[in-house]
Amino acid sequence: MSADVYYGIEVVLNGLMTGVMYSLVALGFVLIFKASGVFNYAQGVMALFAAQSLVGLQTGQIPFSHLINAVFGLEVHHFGWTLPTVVAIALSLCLMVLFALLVERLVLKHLVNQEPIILFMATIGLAYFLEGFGQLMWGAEIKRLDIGIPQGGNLWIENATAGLGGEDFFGFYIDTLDLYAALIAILLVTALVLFSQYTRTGRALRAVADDHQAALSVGISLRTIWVIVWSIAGFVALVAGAMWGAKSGVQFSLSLIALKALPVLMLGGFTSIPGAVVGGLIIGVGEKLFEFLIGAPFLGGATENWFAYMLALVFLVFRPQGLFGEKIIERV
Amino acid sequence: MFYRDVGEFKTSYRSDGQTFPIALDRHAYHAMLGIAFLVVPFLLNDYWVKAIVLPFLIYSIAALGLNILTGYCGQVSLGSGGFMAVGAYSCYKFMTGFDIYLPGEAGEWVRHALPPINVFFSVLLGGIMTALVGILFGLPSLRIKGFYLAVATLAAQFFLVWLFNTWEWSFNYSASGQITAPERAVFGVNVTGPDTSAWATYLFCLVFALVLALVARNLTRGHLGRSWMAIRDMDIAAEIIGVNPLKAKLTAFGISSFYIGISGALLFAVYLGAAEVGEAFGIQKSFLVLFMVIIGGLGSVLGSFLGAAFMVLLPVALKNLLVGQLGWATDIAAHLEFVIVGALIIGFLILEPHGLARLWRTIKQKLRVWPFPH
Amino acid sequence: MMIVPQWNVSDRTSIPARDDQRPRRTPALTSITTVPPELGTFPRVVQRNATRFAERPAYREKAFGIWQSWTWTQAHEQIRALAAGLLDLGLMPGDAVAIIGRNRPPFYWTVVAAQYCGAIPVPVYQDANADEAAYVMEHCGARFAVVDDQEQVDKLLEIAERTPQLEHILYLDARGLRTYDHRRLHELASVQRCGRERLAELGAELERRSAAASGTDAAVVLYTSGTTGRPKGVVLSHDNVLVTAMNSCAFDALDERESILAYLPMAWVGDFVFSMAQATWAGFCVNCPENAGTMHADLREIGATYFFAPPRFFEGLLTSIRIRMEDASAARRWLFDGALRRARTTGPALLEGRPVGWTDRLLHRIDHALILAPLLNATGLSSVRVGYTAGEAIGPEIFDFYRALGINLKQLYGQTEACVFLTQQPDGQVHPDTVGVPCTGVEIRIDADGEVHYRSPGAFREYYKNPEATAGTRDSEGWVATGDAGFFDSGNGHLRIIDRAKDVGTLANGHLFAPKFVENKLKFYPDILEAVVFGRDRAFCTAFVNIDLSAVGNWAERNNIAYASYQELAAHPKVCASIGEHIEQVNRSVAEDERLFDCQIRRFLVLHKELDPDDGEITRTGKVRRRIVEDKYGTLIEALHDGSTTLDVETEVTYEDGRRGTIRAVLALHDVATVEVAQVASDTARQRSGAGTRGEPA
Amino acid sequence: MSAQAQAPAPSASASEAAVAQVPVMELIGITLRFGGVTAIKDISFDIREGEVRAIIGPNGAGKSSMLNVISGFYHPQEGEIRYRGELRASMKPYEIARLGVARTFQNIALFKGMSTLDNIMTGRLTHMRSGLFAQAIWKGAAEREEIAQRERAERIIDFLEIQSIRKAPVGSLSYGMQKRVELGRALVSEPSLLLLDEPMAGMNVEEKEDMSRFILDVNEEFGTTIALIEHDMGVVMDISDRVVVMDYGAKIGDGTPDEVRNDQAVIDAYLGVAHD
Repeated sequence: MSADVYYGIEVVLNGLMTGVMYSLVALGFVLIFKASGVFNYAQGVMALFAAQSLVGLQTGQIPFSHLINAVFGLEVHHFGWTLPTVVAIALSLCLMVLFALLVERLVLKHLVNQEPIILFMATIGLAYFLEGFGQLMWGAEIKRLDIGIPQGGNLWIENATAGLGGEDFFGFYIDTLDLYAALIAILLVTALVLFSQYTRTGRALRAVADDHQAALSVGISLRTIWVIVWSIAGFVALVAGAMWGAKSGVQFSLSLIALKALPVLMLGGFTSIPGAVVGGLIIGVGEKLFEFLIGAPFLGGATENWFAYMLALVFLVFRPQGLFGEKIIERV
Repeated sequence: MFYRDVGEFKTSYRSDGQTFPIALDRHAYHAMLGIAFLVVPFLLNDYWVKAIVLPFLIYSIAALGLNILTGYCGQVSLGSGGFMAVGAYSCYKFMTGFDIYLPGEAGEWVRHALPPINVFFSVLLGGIMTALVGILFGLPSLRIKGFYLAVATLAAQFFLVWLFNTWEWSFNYSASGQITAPERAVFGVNVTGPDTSAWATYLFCLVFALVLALVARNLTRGHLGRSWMAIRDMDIAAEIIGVNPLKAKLTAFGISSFYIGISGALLFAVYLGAAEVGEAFGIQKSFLVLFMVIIGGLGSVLGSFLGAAFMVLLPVALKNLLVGQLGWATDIAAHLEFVIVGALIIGFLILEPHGLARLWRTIKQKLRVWPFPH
Repeated sequence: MMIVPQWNVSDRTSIPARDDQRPRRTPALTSITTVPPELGTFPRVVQRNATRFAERPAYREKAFGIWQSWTWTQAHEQIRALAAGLLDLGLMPGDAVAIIGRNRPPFYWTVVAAQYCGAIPVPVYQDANADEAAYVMEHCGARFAVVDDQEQVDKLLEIAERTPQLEHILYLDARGLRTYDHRRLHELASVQRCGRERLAELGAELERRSAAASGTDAAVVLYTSGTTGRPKGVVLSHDNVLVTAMNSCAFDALDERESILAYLPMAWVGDFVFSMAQATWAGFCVNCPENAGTMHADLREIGATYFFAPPRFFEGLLTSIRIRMEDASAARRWLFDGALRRARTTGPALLEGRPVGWTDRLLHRIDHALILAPLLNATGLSSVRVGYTAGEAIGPEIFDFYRALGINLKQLYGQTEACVFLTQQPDGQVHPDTVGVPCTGVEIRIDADGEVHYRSPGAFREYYKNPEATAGTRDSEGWVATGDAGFFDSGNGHLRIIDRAKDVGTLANGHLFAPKFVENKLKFYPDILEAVVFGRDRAFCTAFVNIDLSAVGNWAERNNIAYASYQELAAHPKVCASIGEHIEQVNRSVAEDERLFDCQIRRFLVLHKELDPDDGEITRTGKVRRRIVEDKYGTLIEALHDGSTTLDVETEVTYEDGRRGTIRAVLALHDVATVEVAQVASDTARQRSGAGTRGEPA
Repeated sequence: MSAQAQAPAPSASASEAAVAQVPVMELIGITLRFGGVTAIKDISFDIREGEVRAIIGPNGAGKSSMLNVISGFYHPQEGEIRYRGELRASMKPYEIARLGVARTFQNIALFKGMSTLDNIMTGRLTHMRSGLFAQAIWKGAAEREEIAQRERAERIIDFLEIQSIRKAPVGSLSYGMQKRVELGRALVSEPSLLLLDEPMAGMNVEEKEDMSRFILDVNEEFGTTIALIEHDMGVVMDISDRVVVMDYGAKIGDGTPDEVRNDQAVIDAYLGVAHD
């Protein structure tokens, strides 16, 4: 077999890695959408915010330092201490839960039984808010995030696979971080799936999707459920943010992973957890392969930006209900 | 309070169906037109035009367009930015002229140089090109509904932006990858390029905005508009009473894109002068326009203008306040702006989900029943 | 639908006169008693309009969402077409043409079309039940009936055997009539169509008939639904109606620019005179509402400049205004009340051209811009130039309210037999308690027992097929008895109607006794539904009171007073106390009256049951049957006069389902303070004789 | 009132049906399945010119599915539908609407965002011709057309006595009124076949009386052929000329109200079921 094939395989492997990340973010969407019918555009910004908070707490940044300086003409920036990663993660998690609480109190509660589009718009507003807020709180500059996961090509794999495709194949180049990310993501996804399948709360969440009465009959108030799902979404965002941030720095572009998750949703269906997982993998692999085979050589590259969408679009035209969505019978 | 509508009776359906059935409104409207055309041009200075008036007019057109699609036909679109890009780039090509190939006698392709076209028509053609693209991307709407469609339109957004990034021909192979509006005149008066006078650019955009607003009103009051709204309110019932969904949705997409294309063309040619697709027509634009429509009021021509005004004025006001008055660093101001805009949008959706237009209608109603509370 | 004033049962009140001694304007008695012969009949006047006001609007009807309009030329054409059509169906001179339906242009055309053919139009109340309709149809012997829709057609078919002479039924609305036997049924439009086709040959006949017609011919027969006995058909000649129209239009300077909303039943003389006679004479536009439900909206749209409504309308409107202001913010209310308070003084002054200080003027300007004009606009009365109310007593504060808003609301007094107009208030001389001065050409005489008589060019020709009734009402010199008692106010010389003549009497001490006069004052209080005053030939006056359950119940809730039944609430001491206060106030105002001061109420009781038509105590139209009440509650009346304080009663009642039962109650009888008036009966007598016959032509 | 209105009508339209035996629509051996479930089992009947044809049956008997088949919203797996003689290919719903088949819906399907008038105007869409540019300019062709259609709509508004709610948003109307507006929307398209899906569901007695009066008047005034489904047996029997009775997806009776009333199978199957 020629080297190209192996490079192809390498691409697929990398695609799978990214795919898992996509699935992770997509899950955040699905959970919220299932439980509250809200299409949470802010998911990506939440990831960004989570990552920012993580860095900030880790490095002992003073929140709102810029603002404070601007208002009181001070020059404060750091507390001068740093926190161990685990603590920082824990704290940022609390932050995300708090955020979830506030969202429910201040936004969702007032928007019950509005049309979906309105709720969607609200989350866009939320995204705006959180983006500005995050930058006010932690500053807008690009930050390095180190959560103690080694970065760079994994030599062991590289050596182990070197020469498979003849002498001009130097073995699979796979970033260790991606490996870890993938592992964590897989764990998380499984956890979430188990959670929503086998715990009472999880069942409640799924019940809400079908109808609210059912949920109530399980004995959990709608509002609690919302807080829960938003917290989970926050948690997912934190993980995703941490991974992505560690990989390519904490910066605005991080919030765009939300946009990456959208086609995944279309593909998998807004309400299907397995759909999110499979869809993520398909998209991940698909866009990498497309770039490798067609994008880069013929279309001047950077096709990842849109390929996922085109794929989903074309797919939907033939199967409007998505991969795992059940067939829609129209009644009058 | 100001309304004295006793004795205003209609003896024909024509007068009953007019846009402003109440005389007072009619007069107010005409007065505004008079001011807009005869007074404002003399008061304008560059700052006002650049900071407020032009963006207001241009975004109003975009908002009108999106409102036709989303507000009247119920098809949510997040692709406005991309469509504006199409308008801008095709307008640019028409302004600068390009080669077209037509089959010659012997069937071989013969190259003809298409000369630059007057900016007015370039803008129109830009709109038409966008309409075609819009229809193309509207096709999936026949199968895909609701959010799926909303997300699907993002495909257009990203694809088009990518396209104009990578396709050198579209920006005439300029090294910067930017497109720059050449100097063009209408009736001998510059409306694009480096040295334009405030009033000229203003009137140029005003004419577009006004005519397009009238057309929008006419389209939405007629049977086309009704078939759109029928689809919006209950597509199945609409089809059963005889609305052809294909026709309805595609016309909506086409016309909507036409508007958005024109606004994109104007934005680039008259307002920005030079544009790079990434930051000029990115997804943020899509959301901006969507905000305008939602905040202005879905399914309302007036709302499109109100929404545009709101979203244009808000940042300007904030900037003036924070940077101008409080003297903060611009970046902090920018962040704060994000926070405030976001909060305002949420607040708005909570307080008046039907937008400024509804607010306006309510106020009007209150004035009509004054002194009674309701 | 609105209750129509019954002219010949006008329960007039008189409220103390403002003692302004301004020189009173004697009405212009240009004693024109005939119209120029070339305008001697309706058809001729319409003809004139068709040329003179050719393109001006004659009729409008709100239909299919817009105001369908007809110019005078078009209206004339329609009328001729219809006339020819009727002719073609064999309508003969002298035939009666019954018209049954809500106000719609084609019906007004029918009136003139019938007259064109020398026939007599007879409008019939469209809400009359089959039996009433049957009586009228029988009595007038109509060969033709023009009706609205299936409902009316069905009604006529129902009574077919009682009206053998009825040959043709024309209907406007074909809805639901397709399958009916069409030998006798015709759609009005199709009758007009064939009229148009045959106009060529029938034209001559039409002209002949309209030429033959004279002013003394009957223009219309209007049936007055009397409270006693069968309705009487009042025959009004062209002269009667047109002269009245001519004079009354001149009186208020009505011309072709007016517009009026025709919403009161066509069978009622008021509508005939306002929407037919005056409109045709002056050539102004008659607007017909879409249906009863949309009357008020249509009034707003049209913005009538000349408007008549019975007091109930204005009461209802005012109530709805008050209710709508209920939940207004405090600030808004403050503005509103302030504006109205100021307007109460300034508004009428400006209306009557009295001098007003510049500050008041300024304030009024502001109030007008902020409150009054918008309010008027909301009520739809803002373009009313001349407004009339009549038929019943109107509460002074209600009357003043509209005057304050700047509506030139006036009162008039009249009856069917007189083509309405007997007296009316000239601009600038408006009092809530009078009915104005004699109309142009009308002579009023008040005879010894206080009954109002009149002689007028508008006085009816006769009661249709009822000579003895005619003789009974009109004496040899042509004086017609109104059946109402009244007198000329010595202050301003306006006529004041106090009661039905037969109810007016004297107390034991010979002082004048007019129960209705007091009862009306009482009924102006919202929590008094009905009051019956006794005193004829007795030492003093006493009263029965019915409380208004809704009003008092409302009050009880607010003061958390629990009650199980009407009886219990009526017996509640607090209720009785407040009623007592009302009566005291009334007494005070009665005391001020120069002639009725002794009608003050010394003792009263609150009845334990509502006076009920099922028990025959009041008529279906809500008028007290005095005699019956006196018989039924004789013991109570006695008790009131013999001074006992409580009384144990047992009354027989009829429930809605017809069952009979009795209710027992212990009634408390209450005394009320009265105002002593140092005045002797003689001066009342003097004034009465002094009232003489004002307003006779010199 | 309505009593008087009804009196002459049924006999009349019945006689019409008697003379005009021409079937507007014939359904032959219709069978409809959803996945495994068979909603309609091999049903055949016809609808004749100018008659009021009722399809009754207890809830879940397949009435609605039947109506959806007639209106072309569902496509049966077996059987054929003949419309005015020729075989009806499976068309899109809007194409069928253009053939002159209009319908109302069991749970009202009005356009909530529009006024009564606009809703009724949508019923005229199939008659609207003016093109895009004409409408953009409005003055001229488009306006003339609009006015012409408005006149039609107003006739219907007048016919259904809903003048007072002409400009009111339909969302604010009472249930009965909404039903009436929906009838108007179907009526204004001047259908040759009018399908009513439980026109009296959830109405009080007066509303039912009004509605049946309107149905009869429509049938009489415009000679419209009407097919309606209803589970309230009483009303249907008064207003319809012929009745099909369905139970569990099968046809168990067909004939004049009297015939059906006395049909043993119907009595067992239908009246056996407590009719709700």
